[in-house]
Parts: sequence; structure tokens; C-alpha cells
Amino acid sequence: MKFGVVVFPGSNCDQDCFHVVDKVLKQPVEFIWHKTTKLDDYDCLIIPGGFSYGDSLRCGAIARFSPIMEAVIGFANKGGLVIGICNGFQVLLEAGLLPGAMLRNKDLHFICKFVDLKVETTETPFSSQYKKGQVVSIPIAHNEGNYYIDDQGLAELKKNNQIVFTYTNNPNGAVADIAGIVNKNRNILGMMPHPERCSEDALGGSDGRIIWESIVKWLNQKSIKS
Amino acid sequence: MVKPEVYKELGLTDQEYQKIETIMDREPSPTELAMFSVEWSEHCGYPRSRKWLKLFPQEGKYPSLVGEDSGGIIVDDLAIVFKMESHNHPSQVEPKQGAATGVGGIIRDIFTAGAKPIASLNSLRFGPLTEPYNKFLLRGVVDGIQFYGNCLGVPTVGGEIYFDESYSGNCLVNAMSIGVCHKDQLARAKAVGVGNPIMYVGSSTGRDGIGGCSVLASHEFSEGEEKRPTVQIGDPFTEKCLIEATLEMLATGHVLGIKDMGAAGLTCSSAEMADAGGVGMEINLDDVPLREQGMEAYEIMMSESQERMLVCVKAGHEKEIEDIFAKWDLHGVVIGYVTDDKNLRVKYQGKVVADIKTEALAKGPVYDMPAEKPAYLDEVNKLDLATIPLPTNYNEVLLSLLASPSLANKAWVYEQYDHMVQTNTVVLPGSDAAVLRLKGTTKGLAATTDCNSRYCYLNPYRGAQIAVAEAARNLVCSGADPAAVTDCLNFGNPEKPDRFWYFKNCVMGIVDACRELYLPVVSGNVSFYNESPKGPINPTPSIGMIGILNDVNKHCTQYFKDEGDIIFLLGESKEELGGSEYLKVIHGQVAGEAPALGLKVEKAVQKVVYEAIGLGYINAAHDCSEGGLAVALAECCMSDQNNMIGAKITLVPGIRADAALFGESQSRIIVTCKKENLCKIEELAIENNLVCNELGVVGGDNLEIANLINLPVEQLSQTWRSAIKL
Amino acid sequence: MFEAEIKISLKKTVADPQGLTIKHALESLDFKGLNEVRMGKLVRIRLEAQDQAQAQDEVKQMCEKLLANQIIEDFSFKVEQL
Amino acid sequence: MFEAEIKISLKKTVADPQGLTIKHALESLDFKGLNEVRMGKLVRIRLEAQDQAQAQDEVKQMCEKLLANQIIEDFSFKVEQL
Ligand SMILES: Nc1ncnc2c1ncn2[C@@H]1O[C@H](COP(=O)(O)OP(=O)(O)O)[C@@H](O)[C@H]1O
Ligand SMILES: [Mg+2]
Repeated sequence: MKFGVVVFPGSNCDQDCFHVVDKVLKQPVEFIWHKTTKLDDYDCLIIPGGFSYGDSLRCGAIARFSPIMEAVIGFANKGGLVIGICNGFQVLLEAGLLPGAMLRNKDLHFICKFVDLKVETTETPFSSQYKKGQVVSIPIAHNEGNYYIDDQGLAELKKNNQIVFTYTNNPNGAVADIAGIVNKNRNILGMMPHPERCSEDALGGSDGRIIWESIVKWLNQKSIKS
Repeated sequence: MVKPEVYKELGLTDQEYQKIETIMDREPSPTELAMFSVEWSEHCGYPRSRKWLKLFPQEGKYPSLVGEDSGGIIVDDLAIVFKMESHNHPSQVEPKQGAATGVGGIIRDIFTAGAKPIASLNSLRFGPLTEPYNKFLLRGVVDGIQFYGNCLGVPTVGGEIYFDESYSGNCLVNAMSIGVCHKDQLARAKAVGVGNPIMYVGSSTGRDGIGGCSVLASHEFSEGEEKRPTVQIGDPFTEKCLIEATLEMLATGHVLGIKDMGAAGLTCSSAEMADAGGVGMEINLDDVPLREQGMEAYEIMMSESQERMLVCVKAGHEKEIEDIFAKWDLHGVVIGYVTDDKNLRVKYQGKVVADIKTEALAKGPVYDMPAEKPAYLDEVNKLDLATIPLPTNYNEVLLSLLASPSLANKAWVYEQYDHMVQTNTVVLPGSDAAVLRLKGTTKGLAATTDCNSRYCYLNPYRGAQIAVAEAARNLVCSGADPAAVTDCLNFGNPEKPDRFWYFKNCVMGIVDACRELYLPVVSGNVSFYNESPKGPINPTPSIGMIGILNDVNKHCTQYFKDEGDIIFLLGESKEELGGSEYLKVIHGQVAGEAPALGLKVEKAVQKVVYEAIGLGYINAAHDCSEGGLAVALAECCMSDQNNMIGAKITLVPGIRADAALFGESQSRIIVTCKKENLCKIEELAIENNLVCNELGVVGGDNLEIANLINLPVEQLSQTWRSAIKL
Repeated sequence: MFEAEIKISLKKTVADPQGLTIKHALESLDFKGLNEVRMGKLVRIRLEAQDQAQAQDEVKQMCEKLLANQIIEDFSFKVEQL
Repeated sequence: MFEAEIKISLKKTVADPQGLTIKHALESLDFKGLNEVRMGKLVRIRLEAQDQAQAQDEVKQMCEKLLANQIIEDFSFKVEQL
């Protein structure tokens, strides 16, 4: 099992994600520079938070064209696990790997704080170890987390049970309180909250760790099967 | 000879100009004149303050690093580097970019020392929010700090904000940054080794911030050309790349010296690196990456374009360094080399445009400024408590104080800052000090900034001591042992003796307090000329302080935890109302003496609380500061939003009720503990000759104090949390 | 040399929090009769091209590929020869 | 009813790091011959006014008071009757 943390110029949660996989999960992990084009070695890719390319133009819009993204798309199409957190989520949206787009927070401020999330589905490789309907506390830290999707798209998400996390007290104006979604194939998760910031008790909460543990469990089972 | 109008416009006096001619033994070129003017300015050369800054103690509990751009301490194998710097004037003009570039500048000072920036703090002062321009400033400054700091991925973990009329027309924006590295990885700000290349790295150079030198250009600029804004635009994305590239470059081991191009850009960095290394330097401006066409030599030398640094590299490794910067899409070019003649020689378009002894540039004049106590002060210091009526409704007084912007909850501000990135922040904003874990060790780092400038106005010596004492107290309440100090000294025009008297006394206050508490002052910055047409700002010697926790898990927070915990007060409440927020907000007066401070008692309080937290006796600890005991208790009840809880308090008899509730006596800490630990703490207090009074118990939904105050915590919280929302 | 001026605005169906906030701010400054405020982006690009048609074509591609996110944004532009 | 279209851009003498980043991004997408990219803002305001002149006047004031930061930005606008 090997994790890879994608690094774009301007990524700034890359080391935090690396730390969690390495020190908390104790699993193999590597940084992957955005000019890399081969991803055969990895089982799970983490697209971390931050301000890729300074969030110029639109968050994630420029990173989406980094050389690595072709490979990420290929990796995902083959069923590899991809988790995009915050700016990583925005990159996945811009790349079309997940549906929808991000707008600025409704009050136009950057917001950094713990928020409560409801786990809407446990039927994903990322949330299987939660209980459905469980409320967990995970921090957000973003300017553009106001998720937008048109009505038809929203109906699709609902029909396919793609909404993974919703805010119990919507901080940013996101459509249908959406905090995190998966693709139809359920191997790509995008979420605005930062699980890597609450994966250790020392940091005042560890609700985020369950996402990582779900991933590890899923990858272990997959390797047993194959 | 250069016309007096020209050198005066550049800020040089007749004597200074004469001195320059003597040093040069000829008339200086325009570029040389510009270089002298910035190097000898208060901004770079500290001519008016240097004499006093030398008095700061440099020794403390940990080995200290003092002397270059930023200072620090050594803790085991780690170097912890930190510094505070002002960006007041740019922020007053363009708050967002002013604050943003302030954050950028101070963070560059940290990583040019070889340290990875791990946290930022800031200390802000504005005029009252009732004036729209002050609101605009607050909004803009906070926006600038979040814009820059969040993008860099350096958490902004703490700070302070006060509002006072004296800052209308001259806000203060002091930014502090902290970095960490292995002690062997510290970088030096000097050029060494004749023949070694000098490299320019980072962003390109434009005509930013050269407004002050425009007098040199009056004959060249064509009529009607747009006046240049003196505002620099911050580019956090480039700085983020610059951090990564710089740390990568330093890891190669080929870097001999490195310096940020901050104030006075290339002039300051080249002259000071050469001087620090005792060498000369030749640079060729034709090789400097330019962003604009047709730049003059002095413009390139003076430019304050952001996100640039100067590096001295071991000969033969230029290409390696260049490649690292290319990877991050940044410039990395050789623009000169180290020479053996101790001169700074600047060439441009085939001509030598400046040739100056580096020592003359870097070691400017030192002035002994006259100081005189302002005549009005004796009158201001008079306060007869008999003329202050006791309030009729104490509930209302408490609510008014909680709604006073200086005391109100600052979540609107710090929730706009990413304070968790890097996953080290163990105590988030909202307690006495931020606590960070130091990954790879069991240790923790606490940090705070403090200064009550009203006290400094009433009594600069004592006010500055209180700023130091309070910062240390805040660290202790978080479980840390105070370790070292940085400062940012914000004052009015130093050429006016009353302003300088304040400066001098504040410095002496810091000197004496730091000696007594055994704290070194490892870095700092001076900002003079903070005045508006209405007069000077209150003297504001902001203190930034860090402390060390041997076991980061033994940190403490200010919020009351469990129903039934015993609350008591260490230290003594005196009948003092001078300089208090209560006197200002309720009685409309700024008068009296600053609260008394006994450094021996202060030490004892801090010792007892530090030890008791370390022994695990204490559940919550909170320093009593502005607003006094009542406000501090209210904060203990409501500052953990998810777990607000009331308390029932009795007052120690003997002094006026308003002084007991809202007086700002120093050296007091509220603590709570489980019943069974009470006597252990009392024993510690007795051993240290400390007054210790049981106040009451934690519990219920209301804060009840004697029969004077009884309010639902929910209501306190509402009032306190809604006061600052723009 | 050509200069393109590109206007990018949120689709009508997408709420514009920034515009709304600016509207409120203007109202608090006592501007009356405001009906709607919408924020958009303005990109100015100077580029070399063989002729107007080629410049037009390039700019259109830039918009489609990168400058606008067509899920939420519309764009329009004009190109002038300098 | 009138509609104002306001263009706000950074003064020529002010650096535009965002524009530069976008320029690099376009270049890496193989767009050639780019000379300069500058980012600005576009504000569209619908407002009631007695006549064109009054609308013009109001919009100018909005720009000066709130919309543009004249220390670093220039603005221009046009107003149309709807
Ligand atoms: N108020 C002060 N207290 C202590 N040290 C100071 C103070 N002001 C300046 N210094 C020290 O003087 C040196 C030069 O400061 P400064 O000019 O701000 O640095 P830079 O060269 O980066 O602009 C630094 O070591 C700084 O820490
Ligand atoms: Mg500096």
C-alpha cells in the first residue's frame, strides 16, 4: 500500500497530509511533484489543500493543467483512490473529475474553525468506518467553499448517493449544505473540511482520522481480494 | 555640491550631508546619495534609537542568538528564531497591501535565517470604530494579513487589537513571525570569501516604494507622468515558492550568507552583508532582473519590490542554486561577487554609479536625542477616587465593558486567519497564549504579544514593564516557561523631546523588567514618527514573547472546565482604577497612575502557576488584565463556545466594589482546580509569600459575583461576541 | 500586436455573494435605487497574432480552456489591433 | 432603469502578480506570443435614476467612494438606459 501526496506550487497542506499518513497511520507515503506523469506505484493519491498558483483566476483552475493531472485522471479512471481536500477538491472540480464548481463564501470571508459535519453515506472507501448520520467535528479553512451545482446535477448526486458530508450549520452557502462528495464510481472524494487537521488527539479532536482509517481498511481488503 | 533641497528631501541634514562629503572626499553621485539617505535613516540605521537599544539584556534561561536580522534562542538541538516588525505607515495608506507586505517582510526575515516559519502573530492598533475610516483600516488590515499569511501556509496563531483615539490617523500594524530549524542550520546574513558570487533570487525589481527618492528624478521624469504609488503589492504565492526554494537552497550547504531585501532593498542588503562579513562587494545592476523598462541605477538600488533576497554562494555552485530557483519559477542570477577592498561598488551600463566604504554606509551616525517629561503629565496622573461615583448597576457596567471593542471577542478577526495549518496549533486563538507542538520532540512553544499603551501614556517606564510582565504571565497561564522577547517600539517624532522621553522610559522599563524576569531581548524594530495632525500615538512598545513547555501535553487554557471546580485568585487586588478600561468606558476619563507593579510578586505568581500547572493541579488559568477581575471571570465562563459554564463568586472585602470588580491590579491570575488539589496550590502560594484567595466554584448557567453581578453566561457571550463584526 | 479585453461574469442563474455584499455596502453609503450589483472579472491580454481573425480565435480558446469556468461563468470579449 | 458597466484595473505602474501567473499558465497551455496579462474587475450595476446624467454622476461617486481603490486602481465606466 502506498500513498502519494501531490505537490503543486502553492500547496500548503502537503506536509500535514504526509505527516498523518506517515506518523499516524504509519503507512508508506511519498510527495509527488506536479511535473510527474507516472503514478503506477500508488494506491491512494492525496491532493492537498493550499493555494495552488496563488489561487489566481479561480481556485484550482491553473493546477488543473499541471502535467500530473493527466496521470491523475488516468489513475482515477482505473479505480485508484483519490482524495482532494480543500484546494484539492477545487482542483478535482476544475478537472471535471467531480461535478460542480466553487464560489466564494457567502459572507466573503476566509473562515477557519471547527465545524460539525453529518456523515450522509458510509458506502464509500473514505467513510466506511463512520456511522451513517454520525455528526463529526472537522475544521474548515477556506475562502471559496461555497459549492455550486445546478438542480439537475444535485438530483443526480442525491440519486446516486454521492453526497458524503453535509454541514449541520452551513458556514459558506454551499448548495444543499454540501461539504464533500464522491464521483459515481465512488473512488474520488472531494471535501472542503481538513481531516488531516484533526487526526490526532493532541490537536483537540481526532474525528478526521476515521477517513484515513477507512481508506487503509479498504486498500487492505482490496489487496487481499486481488 | 548637491543642492540642499535635494538632500533634505531625502531626509538628510546639513551635517549629515557634510559628513558624507567628508567620507567620500568628493561630491556623492545621485545613487550614492540615495544609498546614504536610506542607510542612515531611522528605518535602517537606527541613528536616534541605537544608543538605547544596546541596553537590552541578551541573556536568559536559554542560550540566545542576537545580532542579525532576527534573533532567537536555542532549545536542545533546535533554534527558535523570531522577530516583530512594524508596517504602520504603509497600512495607513493602503491597509490590505500594507499589512500583507508587512507579514511578507517579517516572514522573509525568519526563513532567511534558515528557519522554517511555523507561526505568525500580530499586534494592531486603530482609532475608534465609530469612524468609518478606522473600520476601513481594520477590515483592510485583517484582509491583508489573511490574504498573505493564509496563502503561505504559516498559521496566524495570535495577536492583539486595541482601539484608542490616539491611533486615528496613524494605525499600528506590527507583525511577528516565529521559525524553527536545527541549530546547525542557521544561516548568516553576511558575505564572505573574496571571489564568491553574490546572487539575486526571487521576484523581479520594479519601481516599487521609491517614492521618497523621487526628488532625484525631478529633472528626468517627463511632465505629467503619473505619480507613482508608494504602495507595494504583496505576492504571497511567489513568497511561498521563495520559502520552499530558499530552504531547499540552504539544505545544499553551499550558501555562505543570505539577506532579505526589505527596507531599502538592494542597498541595505548588499551594504549590510558586506559589512557584516568585513569584505567588499561589486554588483552589476545590468544583471538584476527588472520588471520595468528604463530604470535608473538609484531606482534599482532603492526599489522595495517584494519577495527578493540576496545570497552569497560558494564559488562553483551557482548553477545548482539557479536550478533550484528555476524549478520554482523564480529568478536566481549572479549579480556580483565578493571583493577584498571593503567597498560597495555598483556598476550600471558600463559605468561605476556608486563606490562607498561599506562601513560608512552600514554604521551610520548615532544621535543622543534630548528628552523631556511632558508638562501635562503631572496633571493627568492626578486622580481622586472620591470624585468617581460608584456605579448603580454593575451588570450594565460589565456588559458595557464586554462590548468595548478593545475587550470584545476577536473571533471575527482570527477566524479569518488560518491558525491550524501545519497541524501544530495545540491551543487555538481565544486563550491567553497560543501553544504549538514542536514536531519531533515532546516540547511545546507558546507565544503572545502584549502592550497596554494607555499605561505607557500615563507612565512609560511602568507601562513597558507591565507589557513585559503581562506577556510572561500569559505564557505562564498556558503552561509555558517564558523564554525570550522581541519588541516593536512604536512612538511619535523622536526629534520632539517629550516623545523621546516616552521612548527612553519605555526602553528602560523593558530593560529592567527583562532583567528581573531573566529574559533576553533577541530582536526587535523601531517605528518613529507615528503622529497625526492631532498629535502622537500613545507610546506603544509592543512586546512579543515566546515560552517553552517541556511537555506540550501539559498546556493549560483559560476556560472553566468542570462543574464544581474551585476558583481562586493568586495575587492581590488593590484599590486602583488609574488607566483602566472601566474609567475610560464608564467615566470617560483617561487619568491616574498606571497600576502598580512589583516584579518580585510578579515572579512569585508566575512561579506558582507554572509549577502548579506542571504538577497537574490546575484545570484553568487566566490572567486578569483589561476590565479587571469581573471581565476575566466572564471570559473564563464563555470563551469555550462549545462548553460555556457559569460560576458563583464571592469578593474579598476591603476595597471599593468597582475597584474590586474592574480595577486592573497587576500580577493576578485566576485559577481553578479540583477540590482535592486546593490545599496543594495554597501550600505553593504560602511558600512563595503569595496572596491566595478562594473566590468560588464553577457551575450553573450564570455568572454571579457577590450580590453585585448576576447574568446568564449566554447573555455575556452574546454581548461579547457581537461587538466586533464588520 | 492585439489587445483583447475579456469580460467574465457569473451566469445569471448563479447567486453572486460578492455582488450582493457590494450592493449592501453601497446602500449603507446612502446610494439609492440600486437594483442589482454583479461582480465579474476583466482580463486584458496583449498578444501577437498574424491577423485579427487569428487573435480572435486564440482568445476564444483561452477563455474556453482556462479563463472561464463554463459551469458557472459566461464570457465575452473583443479584440483590437494596437 | 440604467445599467452601468464599470471596469476597474490596477494602475499601470502597479505590479500584477495574478496576471503574471495567468500568463505563465496560458503559456504552458501552448498559447504563443503573449505579451502581457492584467487582471481587473468588472462590476455591473442596475439602478434607477432620473436621467442619464444623474446615473452617470451616481456611478462615478460609487467608484470613487467604494468600488475602486484609487491608490492602486483606475476605473472607467459607461452607463446605458435600459
Ligand atoms: N527595538 C529593538 N529591540 C531589539 N533589537 C532591535 C530593535 N530594533 C532593532 N533591533 C535589531 O536591530 C537589527 C536590525 O533591525 P532591522 O533594521 O529591523 O532589520 P533589517 O535589517 O532586517 O531591516 C536586528 O537585529 C533587530 O533585531
Ligand atoms: Mg527586516
